[in-house]
Amino acid sequence: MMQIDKPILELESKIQELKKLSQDNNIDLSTEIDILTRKLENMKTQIYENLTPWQKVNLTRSNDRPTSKDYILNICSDFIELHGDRCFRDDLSIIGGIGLIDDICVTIIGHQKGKTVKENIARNFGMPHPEGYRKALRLMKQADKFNRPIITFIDTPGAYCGIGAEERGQGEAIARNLLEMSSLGVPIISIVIGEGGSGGALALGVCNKLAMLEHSIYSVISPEGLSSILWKDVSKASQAASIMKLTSNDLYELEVVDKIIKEPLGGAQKDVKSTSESIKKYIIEQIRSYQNLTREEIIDDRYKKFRKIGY
Amino acid sequence: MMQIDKPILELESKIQELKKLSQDNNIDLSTEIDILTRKLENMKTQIYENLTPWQKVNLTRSNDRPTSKDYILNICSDFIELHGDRCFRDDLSIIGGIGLIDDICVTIIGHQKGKTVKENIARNFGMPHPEGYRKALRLMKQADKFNRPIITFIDTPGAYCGIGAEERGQGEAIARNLLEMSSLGVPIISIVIGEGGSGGALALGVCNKLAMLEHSIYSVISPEGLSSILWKDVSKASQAASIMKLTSNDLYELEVVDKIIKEPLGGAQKDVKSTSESIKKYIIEQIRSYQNLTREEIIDDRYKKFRKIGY
Amino acid sequence: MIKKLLNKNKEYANLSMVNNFQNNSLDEKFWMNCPECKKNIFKKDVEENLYICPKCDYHLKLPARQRIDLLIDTGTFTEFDKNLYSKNILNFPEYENKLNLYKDKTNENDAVITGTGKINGLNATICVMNTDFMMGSMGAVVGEKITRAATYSIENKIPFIIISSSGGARMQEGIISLMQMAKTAQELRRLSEYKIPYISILTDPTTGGVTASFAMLGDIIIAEPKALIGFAGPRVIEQTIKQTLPDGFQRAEFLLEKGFVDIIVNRKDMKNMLFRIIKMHGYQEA
Amino acid sequence: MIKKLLNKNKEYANLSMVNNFQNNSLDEKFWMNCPECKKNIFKKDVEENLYICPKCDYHLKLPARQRIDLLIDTGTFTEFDKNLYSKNILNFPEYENKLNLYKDKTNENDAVITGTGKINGLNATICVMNTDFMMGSMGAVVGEKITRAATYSIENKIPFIIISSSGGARMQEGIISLMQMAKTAQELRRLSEYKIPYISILTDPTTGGVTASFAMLGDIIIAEPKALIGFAGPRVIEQTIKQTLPDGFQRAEFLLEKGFVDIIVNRKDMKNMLFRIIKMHGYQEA
Ligand SMILES: [Zn+2]
Ligand SMILES: [Zn+2]
Repeated sequence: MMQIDKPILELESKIQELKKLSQDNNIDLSTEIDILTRKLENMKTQIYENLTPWQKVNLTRSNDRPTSKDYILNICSDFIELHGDRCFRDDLSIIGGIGLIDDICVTIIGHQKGKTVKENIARNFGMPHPEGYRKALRLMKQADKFNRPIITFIDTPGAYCGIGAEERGQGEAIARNLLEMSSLGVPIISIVIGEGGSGGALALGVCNKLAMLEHSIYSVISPEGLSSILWKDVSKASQAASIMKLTSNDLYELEVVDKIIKEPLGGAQKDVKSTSESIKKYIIEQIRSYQNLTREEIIDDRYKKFRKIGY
Repeated sequence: MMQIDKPILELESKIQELKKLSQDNNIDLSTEIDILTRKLENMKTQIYENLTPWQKVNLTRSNDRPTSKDYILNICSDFIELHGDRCFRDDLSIIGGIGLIDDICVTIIGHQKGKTVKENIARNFGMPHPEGYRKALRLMKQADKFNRPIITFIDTPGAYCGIGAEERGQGEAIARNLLEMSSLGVPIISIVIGEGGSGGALALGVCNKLAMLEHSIYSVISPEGLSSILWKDVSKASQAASIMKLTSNDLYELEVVDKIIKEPLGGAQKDVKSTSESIKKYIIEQIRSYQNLTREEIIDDRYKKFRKIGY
Repeated sequence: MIKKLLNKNKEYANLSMVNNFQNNSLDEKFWMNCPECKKNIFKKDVEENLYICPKCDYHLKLPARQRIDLLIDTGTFTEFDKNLYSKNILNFPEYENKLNLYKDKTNENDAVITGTGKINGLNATICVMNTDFMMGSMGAVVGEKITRAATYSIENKIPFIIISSSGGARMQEGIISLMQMAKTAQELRRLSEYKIPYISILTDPTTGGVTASFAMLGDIIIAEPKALIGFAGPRVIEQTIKQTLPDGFQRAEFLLEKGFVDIIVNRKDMKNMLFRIIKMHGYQEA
Repeated sequence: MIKKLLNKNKEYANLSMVNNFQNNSLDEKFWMNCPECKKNIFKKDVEENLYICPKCDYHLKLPARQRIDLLIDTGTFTEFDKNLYSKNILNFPEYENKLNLYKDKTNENDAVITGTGKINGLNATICVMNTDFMMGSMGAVVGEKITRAATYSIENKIPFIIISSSGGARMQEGIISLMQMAKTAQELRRLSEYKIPYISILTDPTTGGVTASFAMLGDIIIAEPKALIGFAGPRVIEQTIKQTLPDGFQRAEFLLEKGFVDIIVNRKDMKNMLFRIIKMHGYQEA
């Protein structure tokens, strides 16, 4: 983020200086200030509409990027978080519960990153263990039972790699979600809000409609992972990002993503409320569009979406 | 067991002595031997048809009591053991798999005790952890999917009491089985073959038909447990056993058990093959009787069985 | 007055109270000792505070009838099956006497109160277990009343709530008591097939056959803070494993962490939480 | 001859062979080193032994076509979709070259062979992954062929079998490759709704996106002894946690203990096991 913002921040502080100078010494610098302000706006547009894939990767990973919880609290008039997989543990790297969006009862589930180091340790940096996916599945089946649409927010570097995760069946947990999600008779709307990292992202992403926030990314492997496989060199991640087609535009062109949700200039963190509004609008539209479909039609719609990808 | 068998064993050895004496010294003792042999038979009948509840408790707990595996191998022409709960661990205190009884494909699940100390440690003395019940449930749902009747063998002192068992939700696992078993559209035939200990037994026992081997027991608490609650004294377990109505006859009178399967004189361990034959015959009869019922009728039959107990 | 004094000059007042208590054996009718913070608390304060310790927020036992008053709108509660009595099916020694003793003591006929009423205007069926009656143990009457209440919820399409607190199965009813676990669980399966929400509320203590049946089967499981919830009781476990159990073991917070409880809710917020949940399941004032 | 010698005077022969091998750089065409017992083994012996080490029973990689010969009755195999070719959808650098290289090397068009045939007379659909082709990675062709094979099983009501071995998703196909996990999983959901048994056989190595989709979704999951099976590869885990992994971690036996594998079956018994399972699901010779 630092790098992306740097010229903008420099120009902003220059304008502030001029304003102060003008005030303190009572000289008219309004023309200069106007010119620079316009220049600033252009620069912002220029920069944020032309972010490189690698810049987007960094943007989605920055600490001020809004998380699932931020959107949930902005979108829902009431939300009750529910916990646990009824088997081993409550995994805090996934948040889930029931909520009201306008007057629609929904189940919302999302990867949950932290914003501080402490929070991130508790949330395991948004990298779920198998029990996280099992909690998600439990809540999704509950949604299906009570005929509630399901909203999922995708934002994870990936499923966690570690001894416990393997012992408790990371592969099985992800696979199970893919299969079970495909059998749910309620619409599933997924929105990639940050990092969509591999199978750990897809485990919440077998949906009827997939949207991505403009600057978010979604990929089969991390740029670092690809770079280390291709060139045995993690430092070439930025180069890897540029060839792997991970931006919302790339995925839209590949017909994997149904909708790109615009972010405010400078990214979602500059205006969580307006970003939430855009997300909410999209969710409500989509839920409405599935309102008159039968369970079988909803399942079939989801089936067709994935059936056609790739061949 | 020692105590129950003692007079029988003494008499048996006396008869052997006489036989040897007769042979070695070439004297005719056939009358005496005949009398004693008849006496032995009477004694056996006398003892085994009048076992006290506490003697039955000990009989079911003795190391030579046949286990689930013994019956499975005798009953099935082919059996494939399946493993694991797909979540945490394969619990060896429960055995399960698919098998052929004559030409009927069934799923068989049972508590599994060991016969040696080593085996018993691996099998945790037939006391399951939550993952054991979850394995059982997985196999039962699989049976339901493929429309296979389910046979369960009940033989446990109870669900295991320990830190891990509580951490991983012993109560939840048992409760879940009770609920899910009640929804399966295939007949479930349960047979108490030894100790039916409390909720840990019932978690495999929500069935359409419940049979008990003649000398097996089934109770809400162990005699030791009851004795320690009632009289703060574990040593009065035999007295507790006598008031708690835990024998197959008691449960038959209470209309909890549908059938008592006779054991050979001296108990099942004296003739595993013939006991297995009796069990097999009962299973086949019962499966046949459900053959023409719909899934809903089978579920309803099971519902009514438990609905009427107690009030 | 005393309450105010305690609040204002906390440390001082406390000390003197403890002294008073120990030296003069102050009437136990008025004072009690909080099992959590060990402080002496004025019984009346506790009662006025929904039996929550005013010093440490510990949730003491709330009498079953008061639980109904707390959760159900005044004047809307209709009780079911008040006159179902336990029978001594097994001829268990002393059982009738024991039942009569508890009937006299509690003025209830068994260990659960069931009925229907409104929660901020929304209909619900509610079952409240009563540990004052034979430790809240489940025999045929408890099983039957809970089953019938669930059936009522199915027939009337209204949410189902159980507030559990129990020592487990009732040993005096032997196998019949064990079978109530299956009986209630299968009625909950029917409830679930009819897509009626079931909210299970776990209070201190919920153990044994109740934990291993309906208590753990809620679509949503709520616990009161620090409630002891387990299959085996802590003393039995300690005897089995010959170790002392870690602090907080089997408490509500532990179960939340282990994934078996959805939400821990303070007693004071419980009614509102039920209301929000029921509302989110699409129910409206009738 | 040499084989017999080795068997008869094992220790002696071994030692001299090792010496030969090291000193004279004996032709590697004929000899190989068992990755498990580290002994030198005669390649021909290994091949004749279904690629199982004759010294320690370790299961080496069995070439995909030979897997079909092993499991399917001679002359009954009909292959599906042999001519499905991967495309470079992302314009990924060097991908076409790589594909061509592997096509030439393996004489296959992609990393899975699918088809139908008989197992001791019983019909089945079978998919065999091929690690010789780009590490058995799953791209659009693998996903599509497996999906179509599952559809064939649904339409013809015959059991479905996948023998997995894979490095995971094919990164050169990016998000398209990731989506094959969902595509295959949802076809398996359909298979499951039609109550058709799916047997998943895991062989060394089964990792990544394949483990996290169809490999773990079998009604019955079989593994070959000691096969490495995991989501993350062991090297990635070691880098993440900065520890070495315990012996046997992620091996078939470990997964059996952890509850994720039903049965471990020796390659030599595999066909018979499949036959028994299919038969127990009520299928008969057609
Ligand atoms: Zn207190
Ligand atoms: Zn070897």
